[in-house]
Amino acid sequence: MDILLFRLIVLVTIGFFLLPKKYLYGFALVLQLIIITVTSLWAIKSMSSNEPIKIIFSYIFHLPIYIIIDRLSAFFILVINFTMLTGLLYASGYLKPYYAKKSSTEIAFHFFNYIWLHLAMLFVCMFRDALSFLIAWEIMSISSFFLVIFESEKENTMRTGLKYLIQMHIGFAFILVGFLFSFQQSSAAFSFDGLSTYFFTHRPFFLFLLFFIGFGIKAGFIPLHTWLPHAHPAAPSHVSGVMSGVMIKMGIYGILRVLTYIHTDLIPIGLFILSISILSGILGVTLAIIQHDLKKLLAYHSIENIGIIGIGIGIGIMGIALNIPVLAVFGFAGGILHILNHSLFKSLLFFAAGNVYSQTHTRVIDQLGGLIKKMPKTAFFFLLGALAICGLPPFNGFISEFLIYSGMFKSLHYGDLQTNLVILGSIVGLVLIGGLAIFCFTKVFSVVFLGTARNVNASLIKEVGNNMLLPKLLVSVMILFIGFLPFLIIKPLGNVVSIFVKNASLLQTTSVSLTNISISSLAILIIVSGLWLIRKLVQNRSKISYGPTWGCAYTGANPAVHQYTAASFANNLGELAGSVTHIKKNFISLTEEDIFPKGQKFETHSSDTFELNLVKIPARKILAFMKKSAVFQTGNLQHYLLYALIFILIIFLLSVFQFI
Amino acid sequence: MVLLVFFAISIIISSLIFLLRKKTVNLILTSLFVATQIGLSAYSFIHKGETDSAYFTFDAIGIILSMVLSLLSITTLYHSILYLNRHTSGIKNECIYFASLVMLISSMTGAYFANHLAVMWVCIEATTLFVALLIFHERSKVALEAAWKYLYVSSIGVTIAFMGLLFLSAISNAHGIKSLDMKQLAIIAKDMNPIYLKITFLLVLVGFSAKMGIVPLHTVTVDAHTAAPFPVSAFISTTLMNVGFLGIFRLFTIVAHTGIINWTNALLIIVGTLSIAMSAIQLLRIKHFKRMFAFSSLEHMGIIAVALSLGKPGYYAAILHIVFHSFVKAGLFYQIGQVYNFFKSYWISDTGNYFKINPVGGLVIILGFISITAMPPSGLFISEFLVFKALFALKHYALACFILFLFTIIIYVFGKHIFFLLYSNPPENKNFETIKINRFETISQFVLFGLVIYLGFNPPVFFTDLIKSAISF
Amino acid sequence: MVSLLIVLYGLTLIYFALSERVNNYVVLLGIQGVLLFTIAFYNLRDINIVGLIFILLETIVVKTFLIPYFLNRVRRHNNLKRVQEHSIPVFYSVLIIVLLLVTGFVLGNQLEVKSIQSKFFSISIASLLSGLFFVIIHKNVFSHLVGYLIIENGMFLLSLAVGNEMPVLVSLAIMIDIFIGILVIGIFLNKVGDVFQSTNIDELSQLKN
Amino acid sequence: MILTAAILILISGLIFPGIIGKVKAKIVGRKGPGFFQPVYDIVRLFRKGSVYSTTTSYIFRLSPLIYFATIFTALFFLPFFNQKGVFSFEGDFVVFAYLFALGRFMMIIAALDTGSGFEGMGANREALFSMIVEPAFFILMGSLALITDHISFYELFVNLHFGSNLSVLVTLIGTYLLIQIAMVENSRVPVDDPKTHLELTMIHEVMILDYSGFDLALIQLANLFKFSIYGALIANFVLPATMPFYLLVLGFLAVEIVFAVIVGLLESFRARNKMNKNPQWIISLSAIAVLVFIAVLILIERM
Repeated sequence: MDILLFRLIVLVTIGFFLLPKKYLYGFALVLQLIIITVTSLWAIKSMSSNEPIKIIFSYIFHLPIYIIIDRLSAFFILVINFTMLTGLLYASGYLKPYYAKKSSTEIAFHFFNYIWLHLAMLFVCMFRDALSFLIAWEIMSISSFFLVIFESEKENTMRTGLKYLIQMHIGFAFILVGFLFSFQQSSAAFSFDGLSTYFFTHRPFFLFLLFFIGFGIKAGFIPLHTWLPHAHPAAPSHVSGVMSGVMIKMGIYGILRVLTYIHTDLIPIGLFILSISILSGILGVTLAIIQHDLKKLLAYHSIENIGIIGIGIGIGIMGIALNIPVLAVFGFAGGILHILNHSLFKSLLFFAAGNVYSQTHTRVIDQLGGLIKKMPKTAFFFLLGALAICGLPPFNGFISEFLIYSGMFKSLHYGDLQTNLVILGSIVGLVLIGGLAIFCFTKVFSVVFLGTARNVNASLIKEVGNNMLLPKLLVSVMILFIGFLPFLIIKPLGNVVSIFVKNASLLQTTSVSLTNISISSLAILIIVSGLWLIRKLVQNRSKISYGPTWGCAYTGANPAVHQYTAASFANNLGELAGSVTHIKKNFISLTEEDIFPKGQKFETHSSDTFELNLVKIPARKILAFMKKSAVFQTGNLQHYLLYALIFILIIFLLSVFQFI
Repeated sequence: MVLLVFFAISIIISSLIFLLRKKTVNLILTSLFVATQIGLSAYSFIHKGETDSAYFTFDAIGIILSMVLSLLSITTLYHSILYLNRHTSGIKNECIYFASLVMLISSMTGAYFANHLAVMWVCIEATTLFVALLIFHERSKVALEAAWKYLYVSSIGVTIAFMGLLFLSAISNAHGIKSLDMKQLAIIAKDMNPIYLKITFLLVLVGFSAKMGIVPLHTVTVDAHTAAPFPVSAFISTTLMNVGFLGIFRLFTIVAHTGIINWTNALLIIVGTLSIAMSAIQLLRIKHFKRMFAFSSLEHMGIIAVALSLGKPGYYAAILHIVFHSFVKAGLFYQIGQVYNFFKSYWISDTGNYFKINPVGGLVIILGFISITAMPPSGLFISEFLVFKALFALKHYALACFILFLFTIIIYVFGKHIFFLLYSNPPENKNFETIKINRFETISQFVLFGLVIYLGFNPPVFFTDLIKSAISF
Repeated sequence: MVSLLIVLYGLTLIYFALSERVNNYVVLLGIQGVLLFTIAFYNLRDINIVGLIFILLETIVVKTFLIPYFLNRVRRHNNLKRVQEHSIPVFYSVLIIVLLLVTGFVLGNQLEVKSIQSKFFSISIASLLSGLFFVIIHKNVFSHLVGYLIIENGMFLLSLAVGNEMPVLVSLAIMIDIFIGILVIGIFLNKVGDVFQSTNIDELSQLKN
Repeated sequence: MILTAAILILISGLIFPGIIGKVKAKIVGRKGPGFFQPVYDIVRLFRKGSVYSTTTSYIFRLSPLIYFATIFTALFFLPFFNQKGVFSFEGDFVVFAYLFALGRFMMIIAALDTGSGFEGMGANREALFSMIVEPAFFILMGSLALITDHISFYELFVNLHFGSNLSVLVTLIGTYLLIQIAMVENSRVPVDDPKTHLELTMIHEVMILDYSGFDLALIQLANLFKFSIYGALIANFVLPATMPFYLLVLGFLAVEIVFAVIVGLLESFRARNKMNKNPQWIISLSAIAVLVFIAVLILIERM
């Protein structure tokens, strides 16, 4: 029954192109709700049972394609469903202005792709057979591509989208090669399950590397991340929200799925994941700090969080490899929980950024400011997201990081020297990431929402409607739930972890800590509110006066100009990390003799060194070379015949000399 | 007798068209002829494997290609009518157009079913002649140049191929086979001197490369696409290329079981890879939509050539691919014809913002882009996937990766131009409101693309059986 | 005797490379027609009458009279006196033609095909190659037509080489080929002359990239 | 009983600044204010009215409360030698550190809320320096965990059993490290000088320029407790937990006082770093922490 419904939905999506404009959104919502109910029911069922669910979905070449949902898939399905739902709810408000501009076909196409992105991601989690998986994977890329280029009228959107498509295709090619290679080497089934045969008989690292690159491009590990900081800003905010929230997690899903089949020499793999994740984490957040574009900054933070997830998975793998259960369990638990957490607060942040953009029509951080007075609700949600993404208690980001930390600290005692040093490195990495995240988000929150307005059209800005705040509310509830009652999610988390580690019951040991954490968080809450009351009482008796900010005896200060900017905030860190950030400053420095200097202009640009040296320059070189070599269509008939002659000659020679 | 009757009918109809000079008559007669052709395909499917009028056999590959031809001749007829309504070119030219269209279709049908190399060759020569007339339809300088080049180079190519065939017959004479009947040749091929077979195959490959549109003589086919009316371009890069493919395939089936098969495979791989590479690099300079599609045909024919060198799974993929490519490419050409109505130009730089101007057409273009670049859910994805599977099975890792790289380049170029057409800012001083395109004109394209998806994922049994029997040689 | 004729044929090929006057080409083609007829005649004494008629038709009627006559019309129609300068000096082109002849014969020797008199095979290969070469070095559409005909003649020689019992179909095919070559290409050539006011190939290079 | 640590910390926190002030005064030869002068000031501030900048928002009002709350809660995480703290669980020191971070976050955005360039500068430095100092603390805790195979304050300190002379080294470096971290975290010399009068060179003081009355009082109180919390850490670190209770109480207070005196001495005899020298100086702390880690590795025969 449910499966029939599901198949039906897949066909019904065509209906978008037949409906008039005003019904499109409702149609999309209905479809999505059906999808969500069906798949979530499956997911919950398989979460509770030990056996994965197995349903025939359809046939290719008259061979059945199975929907197989084990706990890992179930977890991802639930995450996808929630975030995609909030995304669509947010779209209802966010897309309003576009209804006037866009033709009904365009809107229909947008929703069509949105639904298909949702379906494709679900399929990615549900298919094990390689061919159908690859198809789902590519459909996911294509639909998300069309979502990204929704605002194609803006310049660069198209180019960005194309870059995105190409890089996704390269990733796809790597995965394809990976599957085909393993299939050729170990003539097992052409599916994920077939990989296990290969991994038993061969050294896994090479194949794993292929898959890691393929999936890593989607996930955005540095240095495979180069599409990410461009695609997210280009996309409309609800899309960036879901892309950053769940779509890049599909890469993580792929890696996890592959890892479930690897049981031999895991140490190099673990080290590899760990090192690249720490790199992504630290560099991602460092690059985020120096960005001027709000959504680009958030995009770099996705890279950072992927890094954190990777650290969790990496130490988990190390734990399995070195047979330190505590490390394995807590590593995987933290990593997997962080997948959920990141999907929550990142979508929240992107939606909030979308509110800002929809009101101010700019994403340049240094042109914003003082928005908290105009849009307090948005500011509140953004602050919530910021605190969560910085991994501060009592919010969900902290819980996952805490799990990773406790795993690492606990296992310090067991490992040998090398292990200890690796763990130490990861600890330092994680700590630095946390600190940098705080640095970054204090900056961005303050500059965007606090202080005084910098841009001119501040008067037009007002708080967005409730339909754009409701989805944020949903997400925030989830964030606070995980943050304040973490011990409730330990059990389901343990179920997911048990896919990788046998004795996931170790996870239960931490529930006492989590209980304590929630108590202390509660204590903070109580203290704060208590103090608030006390202050009210005290201040009722004493007098309160208001005035301008104390300018340190400099009264000529114009707050809009003299307040601290994002660029200057990022400056000192940018200098520390000069090698990766490449900040270029354009200005004329004052000389001795201009005592009364003229008006000066100062601007900074930063470029991503990896993108520059690993993608841009090589690609440009290759294309230039190929273009130069394209001289064969001369338009001259003689040449055309000459080709034939030369070809015959060459083949003749090759045959004579036994080359072919 | 059936085919002879068919030829007779076609000749009568075309001459009638040529003589009567009436629009309505043209339509009626041509549709009548197309109906006959479809009937022939049906007949051939029913009488599968039978030999007809001595020199023709209804074998599987012929049936498949003839069915493709039937389907495409319906759509092409429809779009030719639209085309001629929009580009008035005088009743005389129209009559020549329809007459030569009829003859082209019939000669292609003949080429598909011929079981005798010489007969097949004659039919192929005939297609060259008639398609040249069609290319010249617009009577412009460019059209003339294209027609001249196509006619000249492919006649020389065909001549070279014919020398190959003569050579084959010469050696077959040595084995006491007097005719060029393919079955008999296939039987004695094992005993022939490999060097002669190699020479034959090389000459035939080079000769028919002009028709199939692969390296080395691919160049003129590309030019032909540029100048021809778009329904004709649709024909050239689909059914006509299939003719060229068949020419090579027939000979391949003869040498398939001889000692030179490895040499042949190597040759095919070289040709195929060169074709793909050629299309990739030339695409980087492309400025004209029809040339872009022409080069993509070159790419796909290259894939087919590679596939042909990969043993049974490869053959399967090749035939699957040629069918799907025919449908997709035809659909794209019909749509680009529609694009022309808006921008009055095939040059990429003159177009833009098509998705807003004509949303339905935009959808077609998007679907076509996904299909032609072999992204799922296109059926071409399946066939290319099978090709790669076969490549890996034969341990051609480097080759496979190289081809994947070239595909990436091609996708990049296609994306760049297609999305320029769809989304870039509209060209100045044009008002598109006046033009109203009937939505039903796009149905043919949706049908074709949909067919590709359907056949790719859930092929009906008779289709797979046909392919299986086609590759069982 | 036959060998002598073949050598003569080879000489005509060389002379093609030498001459620059268009009407020489026409004459040379006529001569080749005659040579082909005699070769065929010597070669196929014991052939049935139908085949003989065919050969006669092809060589004498078509190749010796029809084609030169037709070519002359085309030539006058486009008032061609002498072709534009070759893209490479005559001296070298002669050398290359000789080289091609040698190649042909060496090839013929290398693989002695039973039932193919290797000299026919060699000369036909040589003719094919030199025909292609002729096309490649000439910038004039008319000379391209001539080159095409040279290749045709080579093909005819090969068909002789195939042996006495030449299937009727083959000769039919050759007829069609020649028909195409002359009529259609000729017609198009005239068109080219009319439209472009010149038969120089450089006019015909709009389609590129 | 479990409140012992908390109570003692509160007490010592109240006397802390007095001691520092006295020491500094004595060294420069002044008489100096009374021990409880700072406390009086705070109490007076509580009663005073307050001035709010018109630029500020509810963030500005909220931050001091959260800042105080975090530190006040953090202080219940500390054990009293052989007695657990109120919150004692595996990984509590992670929460402890992150509570500080939360408070810091709020103070930074509060400073930026005023839209004053000076406060922004201070906030910026605060963010950077605290970010860099964080690893040192974690590495130190890591090395303790490595020795004791426990990851909560209580068990860490209880199970610290130093025998060899190498362990003495570890203790010494650890103590030094804790003191320095405390100096940075509380923004004292050499990173920052609370007594400076130039806003451009301040860090913490400049952040709270716009606070007044109740809020300012809260912040300063919180600072006092923060200091004594570090003192408590050091105490737990250096004193063996095997002594009887009353001795421990005395020892605890003694350590706090000694700590305060040390701070006073340092502040009197040591110059403030150049602002742009601070990062490398702070990073050096992490380096030293790594040294401790390695020493521990040697200690437990991993090397």
